Order: sequence, then structure tokens, then C-alpha cells
Amino acid sequence: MTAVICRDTDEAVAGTEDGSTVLIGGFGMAGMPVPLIDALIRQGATDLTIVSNNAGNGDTGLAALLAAGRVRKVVCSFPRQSDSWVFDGLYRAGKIELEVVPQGTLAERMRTAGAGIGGFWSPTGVGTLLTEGKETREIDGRQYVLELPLRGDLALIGAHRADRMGNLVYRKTARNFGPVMATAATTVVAQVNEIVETGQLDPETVVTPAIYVDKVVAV
Amino acid sequence: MTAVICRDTDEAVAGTEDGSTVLIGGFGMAGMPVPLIDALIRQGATDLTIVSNNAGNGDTGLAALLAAGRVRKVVCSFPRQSDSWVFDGLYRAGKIELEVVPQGTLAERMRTAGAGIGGFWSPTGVGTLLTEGKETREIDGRQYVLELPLRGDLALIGAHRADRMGNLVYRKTARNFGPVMATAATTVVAQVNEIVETGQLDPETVVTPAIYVDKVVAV
Amino acid sequence: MTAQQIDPAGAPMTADHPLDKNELAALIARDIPAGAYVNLGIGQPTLVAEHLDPTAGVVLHTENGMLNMGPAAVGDQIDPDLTNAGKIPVTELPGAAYFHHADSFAMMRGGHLDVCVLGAFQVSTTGDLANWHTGAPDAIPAVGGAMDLAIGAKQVFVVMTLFAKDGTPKLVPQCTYPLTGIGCVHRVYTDHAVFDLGPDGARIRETFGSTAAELVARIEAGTPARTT
Amino acid sequence: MTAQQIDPAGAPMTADHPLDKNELAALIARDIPAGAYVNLGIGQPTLVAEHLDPTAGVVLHTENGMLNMGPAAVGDQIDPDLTNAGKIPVTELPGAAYFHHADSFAMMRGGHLDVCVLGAFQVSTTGDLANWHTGAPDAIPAVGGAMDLAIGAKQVFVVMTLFAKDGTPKLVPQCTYPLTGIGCVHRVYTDHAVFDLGPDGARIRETFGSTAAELVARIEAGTPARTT
Repeated sequence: MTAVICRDTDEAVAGTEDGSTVLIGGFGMAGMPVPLIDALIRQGATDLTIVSNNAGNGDTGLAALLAAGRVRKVVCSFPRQSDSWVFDGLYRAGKIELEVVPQGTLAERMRTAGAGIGGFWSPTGVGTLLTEGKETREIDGRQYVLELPLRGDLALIGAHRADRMGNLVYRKTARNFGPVMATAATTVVAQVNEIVETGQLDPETVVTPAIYVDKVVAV
Repeated sequence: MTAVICRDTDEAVAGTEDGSTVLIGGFGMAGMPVPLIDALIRQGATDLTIVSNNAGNGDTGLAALLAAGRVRKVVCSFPRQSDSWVFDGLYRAGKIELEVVPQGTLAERMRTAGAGIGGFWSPTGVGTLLTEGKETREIDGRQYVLELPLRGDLALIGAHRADRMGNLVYRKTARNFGPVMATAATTVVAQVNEIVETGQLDPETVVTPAIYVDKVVAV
Repeated sequence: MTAQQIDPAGAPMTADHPLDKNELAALIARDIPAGAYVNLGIGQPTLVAEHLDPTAGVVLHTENGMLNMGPAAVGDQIDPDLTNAGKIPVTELPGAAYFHHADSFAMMRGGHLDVCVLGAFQVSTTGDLANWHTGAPDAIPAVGGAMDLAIGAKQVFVVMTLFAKDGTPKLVPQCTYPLTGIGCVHRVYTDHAVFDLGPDGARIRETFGSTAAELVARIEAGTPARTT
Repeated sequence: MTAQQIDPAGAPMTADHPLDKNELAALIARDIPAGAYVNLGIGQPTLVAEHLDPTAGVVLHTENGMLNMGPAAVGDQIDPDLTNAGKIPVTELPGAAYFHHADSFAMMRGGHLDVCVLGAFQVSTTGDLANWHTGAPDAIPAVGGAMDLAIGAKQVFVVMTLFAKDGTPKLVPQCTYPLTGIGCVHRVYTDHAVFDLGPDGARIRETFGSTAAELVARIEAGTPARTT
């Protein structure tokens, strides 16, 4: 159904349930939907599983969500950064679960979920700690490991511009995980810098078609 | 390596070997690289396997390649059309092999090849003639069939505009299989309506990055 | 076919005559929710587009890589680079988006379309679909996107005549034509009635020109005895 | 480590001193073919960019979704929406293209990059790579795109010091640190020598400040006896 244009970020994340899996876009701060995460903190949902490339930077956004004690588990490729002290503290204190997934596998598992595929045979991580216990097989002389879809109940993504239907365009490397996450969650919320009239975006340049977007909010 | 700008279509398809698997873009005539196919006919390679959505329309392009007796096998989703008389005749005469693949599986098998994935579990065609003999498994309560990568030695695609590096943009539904085939073949040849200077295409709107393109020719 | 497989209970007769193709298309259009993302396949289902309320914001998908497809192109609108899945020139509406085939079929396979409408040779009472191949020995098989659509859309509607030209029912206990998908059809719109299908069999929603009991009798009379 | 595992045969000494980081980066830059598509990882490998001949048309990929990445951004060029894989603000060159993460890693995993250059904790003589995790019990694991790059690029180059601070060689018969990929490294650039790796072990290409025989002796002296 066509996207709803929300009045504010609180309306955009209303109804998020405890125990949800939330896909959060961004790579570092580029494309990171900080205002939506702030709204999710206000909204109060807890016991969350967060899927994002990193595990929070500094004290804002995802780091603030972690600091507020709302997150049971983080699925990400790279938690450890110079400014990931909030995650590091929780992890060392045994207060948060961590699943480390190679970055490309993280992206592809979400694409797989969005594309209705049951799983894929990946050459990434074969023979490493990160695929221990996963099924392997040889195909055409090469070893692969079975990777399964990764779905979200909610995706929070940052885009550049939306039209009123919910079509999205991004800006530079802030595109990163947004288009993939938009395909992989039951409810997709996009924050954008600007909402334009339907017909104002060039149809050749739409990166995330409105079919994937449930709610849009300008920030 | 950066794309080569070819003088003409003959230069673009030079060196095609007998027995090659050739991916040919287009859906009906939209995006169909007829001038490149005409050059392939002149070039003379034979015993080809053609992967394309259809099996030729009328008497030109792919139909002419078939009529010239150069094709051993067609892999496609929809050979039978009102104007596919060339293919129909060869098929009924037992002079050409046919592998029918569901359209989405055709596209996804080529994406899989281009993405370095060993195979994927597809829900499409489970329990039908088109997946007979393929391995199946249940994942999360649903039945899937194993689909393997589909690679080409050569891809011939039609795009709208290229820059001199080989970045491509397409036009409307002529985009169809081009971007996927460009990832899945050893040598990728794009015919375009116009070649512009590098820097003239908006980096946000490039659909096929130059890394996938080997030769470009303006037609 | 047994009564358990087609349940006529309570189905009203809502028209006093069998529906023609346009009436059926209008009926389907009425049942498509406002704002839905819809694929109308090829052929007869595309008639539905002409009956959609333009203010309802239904968005049409065409599997060759477009959302917000507009009506057929005429005159100067015709552009060889802009066609629908039947290769017929079409137009684009505001809010359109183009994408490549792998993305288009990821959209279909991934369950993002709300409704698709397909034609059929046969449908089983439990929702199996046969619409790609007659099984005739000299037929050239051609599937296109039918199998992807059949298993991908949230709601799969079929539109067909209830009886073949020789009078045999096309809603059957078990398809005899090669299958397109298993248990994938949710609803069948026919000239004589609309059926909801599910794992427990068919239920008649409404009938046109016959009572439900008359229809069931006619279907049973035309159905060969089961060989199982 | 045995002579079969590191073959010094014929390797010339091409510098009279061990190379520093910039000299190594220049050496790697020299070995990257004109027009190649290259990913330079994070940290020390990114130094290579400063030594590429701007006229050679080498195209840099950054895994967060860009081709034709330019140099680090300074002053007004800094744009929070434009960073490299190390989250450092960068610039774009003419011919750039942006794409999402699944497409970026499809490009990597699919073997479309000609060269990637990575750092390492250890590399085995048969090309196993360990560069994501020290294995220390209190270390927080973090892999990023290292595993995808390791198995994806056509040529995987490692740049590292040949010896750890405690003097133990980092080119080893078998990695003791957790692996990033198996048999994936083609060449190792170190301060003391360049090695080609393959299923049959390492071959020294050139040395800096020592002879090949001296280096092999030093590596063997520092390598614990194999426990197999």
C-alpha cells in the first residue's frame, strides 16, 4: 500500500513492539537515521534485536539506544570502532549478545529475505570462525556455506528525498544498506531531507521504489 | 580494465569463439541489441548457446542468427510468440535445443553468477516440470529448489548512453536484462545511442558501473 | 468432485446472467484495495486496468521492470523502449520507477505485490494453478513470469471461464495440465461464480445466473471420476 | 618452515635497506596495472592511493558503495554522505558510480575487482589470510568486509611487516590467528621482501636489505617447530 507521510518521527515509529528485529541503515554516520532512532528511544520498545553494519558511534543514535538498555542482541559486521565505547562496555559486561556477520553476507542475507529466496551458497567465510556449524558444500569445485535470509520487523533508513508515494533517492555513499533493508522488513520507515510531489523524481533514478516503503518522514 | 570504445559493431564482437554462451539482452525488441547481433552473424561464430528472454521475433536480430544456423541451444523463458516462426520451425524440425527457465529464475541465475554465489534456493517452479530432477529442500516450512549460476562467455546488451569509461544508463523498460547480464559474462559488449565524456553522467544514476563493461559501441 | 471440495454454503446469486469479460474485469477491479500494488499478467487480466477507479491509487507493476505503469500508448506516445509484459507499448504515470529484471522478480518472488491476476487453463480446488502449458506433445513450452507471479504475490487471483469449450470444468479436483504452482491461487473469478480456494478446497462466494447448487451439480457432472 | 615452503631461488635484492610504509606503498602502486579496478581496504593499504600514477586510470572501489573514489576530502569538500570504508570523508572523481551494499559486495564476491590490498596479522605460505581477529579472549570480534574482499578479488595483495614486534615471522607455515580466508592471498609485500604465494608454498620475488637466503634463515629461526 502507498506510503504514509508522517507528521514527525514519533508517529513514524509508533507501534514498534518489544522483541522486534529492527534493521538500521547507515555505514558509520552516513545514512544513519539518528532522528528515527531517537524517536524509537522515546517510543520505548525494548528487548530489540538490531541489525546494522556497526554497533553505535559516540553517545548518540544507535549508541544511545544501546545505552538505554533496549537492545538484547546486535547483528553486525563491525562493532569495534574507536568510538564504540557504549557497545564495548555492554559487551564486556555480558549485557548484550553479538552476532558478527561478514559485511557482504549481512547485505546479501537481507536481499535474500526481500527477494523471497530460501538461502544461498556463499564462498565468504568458508573455513573461518564466522561460519562454524553452518552447512557447507562443494559446487563446481569451490567450497560454499549456506546462508539464510535475515528479515526485520521494522527497518529504519535514511534517504535523501522521497516523493509522496514513497519512492526514494539517496545521496552518495549514504545509500549503503538503505535499499537492501527496505526490501527485507515488514514495516519500512524512511527519514528524508525533503519530500517532493509525486512526479518530481525522475523514474529512471528511483533507487527504492515506493512499494517497499511504508512510512516517510522529513527531518 | 576500463572499457574499450569500438569503432563499429564488427570490432565489438570480434573474437567470439565457436561454442560460446552468449547472453543477449532485451525483452521483445526493447533493449534488444540488433546491430550487435547482426555483427555476430557477420563474425561467423557458430554452435552458440544463446541466453535471452525470448527466442527471436520476426526475421531480424536473434531470429536471423537462428536462421543462419549458428545456434545449438536457446535458454529462455518464453520462446513461443506470435512472430517467433524462425525458432518454432527449427524447434519442430529438431534442429535446436531448448531450455525453458522461469523468467525470474533466468534473471536471478545470472545475478548469482555475477555475484559469486554458488547457487540459491528458489520457491519458483517447485513441483513443476521445469524443476524436475532438481534438488529440493524445505526451509522454514516452505519448499525450495536449488538453482545454479548461469554464466556467459559474452554478453550483448543495449543501453541508452555510456561515458567513455563504460558507465551505462538505460531508458525505461529497455533496461530489463542488461544490468544483470553485464555482471554475468566474461566479455560484456554494450551498444548505446550515445557516448558522452566521462563526468557527464550523474554518478547517482549510473545503473551499470563501468567495471562490468568491456566494450562500448555507439549505434 | 465431492461436496467437501466445493462448498456452496450461503453463496448468493449476485447477477442474473453469466458475466462477460468486461463485467468480470470490473468485478475484480472492485475487489482490489485502494493503494494496492498489482500485476495484471498478460491477456485477459489486463482488462482489469480499464475498470480501476483512477482515484484509488492502485499501482500497476509490469514484470519487465516498472511500477506505476499507465494505459496503453497511442499515437505519439508510442515508445519502443516502454512496453508491458505483453510487449504492448504503454505509458508511465507520475511516481513511476524503472528497475532491472533481477530486481523486478525479487519484488515478485519476495511477496511485495499485493495482488496479481492471471489467466488459467485449470485451477484445482486447493489452489494449484496450470496456466503455462497445455501438455500437448507438439506444444512449444513457454513460461515467462507465470511461475514467479504464481508463487510470489500476496493474493493470486485467476480469471477464466468456468467451463472449457467442450463443457468440462476448469476448476478441478486435480490439474491434468502441467502445473505452474502448487496451492498458490487464492481466488478464481469465472463467468458463473467466484470461488475462494484453500487447503480444504473451494468455497463459492457469489454466483451469476445459476444457484450455487446448480453450479456444483454442473461441475460434478462434467468432472471425470477421480482415478485415485 | 622448510625450504620447500619458501623458495628463494633467484630472487634479487632490489633495495639495500628494508622499505618503509611509503616505499612499500609505492612498490604496490607500481605493480597495479593501468586501468585496474582496485580496493585498498582500510588503514595502511590506503597509502597506495597516494602513489598511483594519476594518468594510469586505476579506479578505486570502496565497499560502502562507490567506484572512482577520489582522494580524502579537505575543508569545504567534506561531505558526511561521502566517506570511504574507514569512514573517512573522501571525494568523487569523474566517472564515479554509487550503488548499494548488496550490489557492492556482489561486485566484490563475484570476482570483478582486479586487485585488492589488505593488511594482515599473519599469512600462510599457501595463502591463508588472518587479518580480522587476534583470537585474544577479550577481543571484540569485528570483520567488516575483510572476508568478502579476501575471497573475491582476482588478485589479493597483502601488505605487512615481515616480523611482529617480538621478532616472530608473520609469514607462517600455518596461521595461528583466526582465519579470514583460505588460500586466498596471491602476493605479500613486506618491508624485507615480496613473496608470491600458491598451493605449493611461497616464492621470494625480491628482497630489500637482506639476501633471500639470509631472510629464509631468519624466518626459519623465528618460526616455532611445526606441531604436525
